[in-house]
Amino acid sequence: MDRTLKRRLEARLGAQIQGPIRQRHDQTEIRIQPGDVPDVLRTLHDSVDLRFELLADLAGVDTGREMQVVYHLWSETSPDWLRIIAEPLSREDPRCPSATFLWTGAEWLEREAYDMFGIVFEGNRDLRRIFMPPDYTSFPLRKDFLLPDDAARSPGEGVRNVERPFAPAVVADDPAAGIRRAPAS
Amino acid sequence: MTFIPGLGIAKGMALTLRRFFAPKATIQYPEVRPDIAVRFRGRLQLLYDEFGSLKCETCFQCAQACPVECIDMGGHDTKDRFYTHWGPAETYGERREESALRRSGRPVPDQAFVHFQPIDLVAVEEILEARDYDPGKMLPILEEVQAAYGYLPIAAIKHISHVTGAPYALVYGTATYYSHLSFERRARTVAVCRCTSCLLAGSGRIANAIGEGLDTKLGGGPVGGGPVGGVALEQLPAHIPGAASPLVTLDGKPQPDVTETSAAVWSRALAKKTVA
Amino acid sequence: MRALPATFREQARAARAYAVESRAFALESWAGASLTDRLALILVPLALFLFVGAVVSAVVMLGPTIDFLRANLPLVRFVVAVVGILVLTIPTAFLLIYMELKVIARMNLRVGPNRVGPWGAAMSVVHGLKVLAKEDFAPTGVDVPVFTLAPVVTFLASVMTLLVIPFAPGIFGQDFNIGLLFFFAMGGLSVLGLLMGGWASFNKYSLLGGLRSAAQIVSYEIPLTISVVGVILLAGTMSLNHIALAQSGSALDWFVFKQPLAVLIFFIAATAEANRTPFDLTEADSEIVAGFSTEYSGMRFGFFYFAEYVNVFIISALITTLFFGGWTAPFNWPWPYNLNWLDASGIGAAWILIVGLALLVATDILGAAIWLFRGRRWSAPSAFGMGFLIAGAGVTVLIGLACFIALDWVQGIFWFMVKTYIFVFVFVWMRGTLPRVRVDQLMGFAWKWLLPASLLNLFVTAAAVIILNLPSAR
Amino acid sequence: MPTRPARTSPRPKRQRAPEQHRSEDDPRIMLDREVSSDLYEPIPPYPTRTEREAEFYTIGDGQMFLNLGPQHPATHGVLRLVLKLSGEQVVDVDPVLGYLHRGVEKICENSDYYHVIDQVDPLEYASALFQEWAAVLAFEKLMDVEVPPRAEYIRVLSAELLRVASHTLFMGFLALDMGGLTPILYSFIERDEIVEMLAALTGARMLFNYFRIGGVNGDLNHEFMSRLGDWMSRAAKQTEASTGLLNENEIFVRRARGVGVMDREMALRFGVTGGNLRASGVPFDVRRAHPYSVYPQLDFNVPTRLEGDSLARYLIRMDEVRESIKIIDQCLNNMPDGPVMAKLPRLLRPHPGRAWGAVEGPRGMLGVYAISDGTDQPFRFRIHDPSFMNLEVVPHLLPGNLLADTMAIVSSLDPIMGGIDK
Repeated sequence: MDRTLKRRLEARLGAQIQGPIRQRHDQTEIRIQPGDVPDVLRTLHDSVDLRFELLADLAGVDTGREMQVVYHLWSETSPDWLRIIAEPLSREDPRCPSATFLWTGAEWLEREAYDMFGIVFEGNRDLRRIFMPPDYTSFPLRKDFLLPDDAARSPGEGVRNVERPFAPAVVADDPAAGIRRAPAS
Repeated sequence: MTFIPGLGIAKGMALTLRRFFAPKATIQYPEVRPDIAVRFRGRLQLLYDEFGSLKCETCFQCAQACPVECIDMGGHDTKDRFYTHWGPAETYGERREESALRRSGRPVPDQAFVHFQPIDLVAVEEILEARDYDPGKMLPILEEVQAAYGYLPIAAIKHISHVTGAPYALVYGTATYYSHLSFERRARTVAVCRCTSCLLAGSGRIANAIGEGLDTKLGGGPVGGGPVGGVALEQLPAHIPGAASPLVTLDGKPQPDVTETSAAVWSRALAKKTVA
Repeated sequence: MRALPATFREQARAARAYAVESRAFALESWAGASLTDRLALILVPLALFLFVGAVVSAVVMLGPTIDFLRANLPLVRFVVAVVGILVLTIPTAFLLIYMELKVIARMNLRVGPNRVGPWGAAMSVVHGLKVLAKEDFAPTGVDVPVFTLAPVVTFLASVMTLLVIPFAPGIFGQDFNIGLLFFFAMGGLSVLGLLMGGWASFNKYSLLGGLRSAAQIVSYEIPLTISVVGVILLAGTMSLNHIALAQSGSALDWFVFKQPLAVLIFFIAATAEANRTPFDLTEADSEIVAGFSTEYSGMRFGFFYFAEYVNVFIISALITTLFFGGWTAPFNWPWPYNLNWLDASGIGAAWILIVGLALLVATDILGAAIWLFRGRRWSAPSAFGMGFLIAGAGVTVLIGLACFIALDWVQGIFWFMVKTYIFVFVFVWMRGTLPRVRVDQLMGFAWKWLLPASLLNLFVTAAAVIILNLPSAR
Repeated sequence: MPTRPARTSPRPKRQRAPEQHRSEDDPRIMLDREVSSDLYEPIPPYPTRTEREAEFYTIGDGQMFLNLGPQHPATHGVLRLVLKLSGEQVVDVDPVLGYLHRGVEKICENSDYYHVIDQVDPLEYASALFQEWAAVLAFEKLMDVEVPPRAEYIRVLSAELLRVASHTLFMGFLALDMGGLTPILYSFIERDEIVEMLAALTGARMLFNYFRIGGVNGDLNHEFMSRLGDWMSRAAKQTEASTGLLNENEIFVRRARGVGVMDREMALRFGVTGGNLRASGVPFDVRRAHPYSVYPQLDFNVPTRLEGDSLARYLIRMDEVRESIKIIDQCLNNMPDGPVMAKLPRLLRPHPGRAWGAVEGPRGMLGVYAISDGTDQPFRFRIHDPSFMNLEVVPHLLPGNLLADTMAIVSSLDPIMGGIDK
């Protein structure tokens, strides 16, 4: 846990940070509005006392309520990984500014996030599916995407928890009822 | 990178020429077996105990734990009672063509229970309906099924696991864990009371007659056996209060007016019915 | 459920019935015949026909035929040479393929083919049979006539170059006085085949491969040719046979010592000419899948394959002939001298009797010895069989040795093959060791280094010839 | 009872299969006249989706498309590179991924924490332990597990062994893509020793499933230690001998030097990690930047180079092999005693939270971002694979180079398709 990093972050972008700065193990976590992504990333990358030069990872997350885009950054100025969670993105039409203006490498990461979650990154000039075939329609890593049971009608059915058929725990008429949700935190 | 052109190449050539005469790394497989590490998990093998019988009890624990479903077992269980099977459809032969059909999108004949004595599953369905297919209530479900059929048909267990989504291993384990659940029909017991009043009423002769009929004797084990079960002739520990003498019970139910002759006929009929 | 006969006995009876039935079948219908029956039905009449025909023609045509052949010997010689060379290529290719498999395997610390035949020696033969058995297939969209002709052109180009190579004194296809020129002309022809194959295959990889080979071979022709001119100056002739003769004597008379630079240039350029590693850009499998032969399969591919290995042999043979004395022995050899007592004309047919008797006697002695001393474990027939084998081998070796001493062409072939296969081994060795160069590096090397070096070599040689006033200058 | 039915009817006449190709009615077959006419399938066969794609697939004159892969002798795994060539020169590249996509992340989100470990194994199939390590590390952060030191040392030991194996394999494949037949065999021989050794330790040759949350699956055993000692006695010498084929070979050096140059800024901009980043002069090594195991207690240095070309990437990995051998030696010297597994409940239900665990794999930083929702299955399991980023640079490195250099560059970046396609 790097206290100085926390202080520096508060000093630099206190305005954009939503909620408290969480620190655990060797990770520092801030939450920002999707709209602020370009400014925040630019600040983190350019300002001399932060210099987060390496985009370690860019991940989409579907919490069941809304979408998130999670950035992990590395800087030689701090022993911590910096995690930036851009939320909330609506599950109907998730849109987020692209990070390619800073890290060209984010292009494929954003393509993957788009392929898996349908998150549209504005400013990414090559935002197409990367793993799934071009005529594929749905977004596999969303929480309302349920795995088909390949071994249907066999005694093995339902044995592999991967293939456990989806049974709505609550009333069936609410389509979103069965979606696994992350606890709000 | 050296300054003399071609020196590096020459060195490389020298190396290959040296290796040309070096001992070879190839293992001539069928003749020479590579020494495989003791811990190597690569081969699945069934262990035998010192009496040369399989240690595997078909408990399915390994198959259930295997993440990639590579373990599959079929055949008869350790007591050679019935055909058991577990694993994804693709992994065992008699389902392969079915799964191929399924992949090709054609209608698939449901042969799920072809290996077991087919039973009428209506009762099971009703029981499960009542318990709304809840794998949590497995024990009561099994008990009711046993009550309905008199024993637990393996097909019923398959069906339960199939529709509740509970692992077959779990259902099977539950069924084998509790002693009052059994996979065979219980042997029927004929009990003869030997209390004084009954002996006076001639239960001794009746017992002998029944013994002849079932060709066993008092306290002898069940006759016949096998899946159909047999008949055991026992001595009733105590006279059931209020029952008429001589008292003869079949599975605990007192039989009305038994005489020596009728007992002989009745027992012969009973033996024929159960054993055959 | 299949309806199975109930008992084994029934099955056996049914099987026997079926066997009898099918045997009866073979005699009346072709479909029911077993393979052996069919072979017999085909071969026996054929053999009969051929035999009768041969006897009749021998009786009738023998005299005129001999007269005719005697009348025009050069023609006969040419035909024999062509046939011989065409027949020679196949085992040569097989041998080289097996050699490559085995040598590279050993350099990779592998064992290589060792299942088919002794030490896997039949491997390449099996390969050849497999290739023969494959479907003769032309993919959709290819230019079929060109596609079909390309392998033939390549193969023939490389085979025809064999015509001028002197294997031994008197053992060569034709002794042109422009032999070397003919060689380069024919060698240059092979690129045409590669180009045709690459272009006709309707495949971009093939196209790239074909064009690469064209560029490469065309640009390596030049240093290759120029580097040889020095040898021509020294030998004063372009007939390979005479070039070999010019180097007769001891190993010090070989041109390798008079033309060291030329040897180097020629070797490199020849490697590129034969598309061998490190210049095998035309079938660079990690870049363009198999180059010009990507779309080829079956015997068409086989022809390309054969041509490649025959090329290796030819290049090695040429290096041997030009720079390493060809079929001449590496040191002053007292032989051949005429062994009168071996001369067949001297003792006539007795000679054959002697050999046969020697064989018999040796067999008996050896067989008896084996049977006695190896104990009862060997039955008499097997012991004597073994004895026959050993004796036969011994006699063969003796005859071979006698021939080697007595006949100069046997010597010649021996030395020629030894030298040639040393170079073949070097080629294989390089393939086992070196990575592949890039296209631009290849071209740059050819034009920037090899060409000036070969020109330099030419000028120096010419100057030396003039100044030292060597015989070939007059 | 295996009984063959005796044939009672005469043998049926052999039916000749109907002629398949060149048939008018078979829709699968393209006839010659169709080929010669303008019936070519458009490239790509679907409307272009982005401006970049449209720009790539509009072809200038003198240019042609070339499909390198998915089945090609030199593509590692099933990678498909659509090359736009003019002559032999590469104008533009469009990598097409997804032939190996298995949805491992989804599978992991649907399987419990124990099973995740063996689901992630086949991602980095050339060095599976590192992927396991990343997952295990994230989970341990998630549920605050204290790993016993002996387990940590065993992890480092086995992982560094595997790093050596992976780098040796890399060397062989680089040489193979440049046309050398022999080094790949030497690499495989050496790798096989290591892998057999690890089989003695972990029980598997490739997909180990050895690391556990809170430790490792089994303690060191005698067979492993004897094999390891046998190998260590000649490891360095053997490596030198094998690299002797390439390091000084003019042809190899000339082909690798100055090819696919990636400078510091470019490398950082593309998020390239591992040896490729260090070859461009950035000393980023997770083992030093974010010490995650007993690495702080080990003495090794992070080799860096400034050229950033294929040769530098190759030499960096050869240096790393030496460093790894040093690390293995230290691990053997100060291997502590004690248990190899922490005490853990049979059913893992970590508290809701998020954790990011990253390890330094042979190809760079392997990261795992795990979210727990309090159940026995990770709510979100994000796998960050270095090969993915390494491959992303390829379209920017290739243009201007020759077709022959394509494979040299790609394999010098050392991508593993199993990790890329997840």
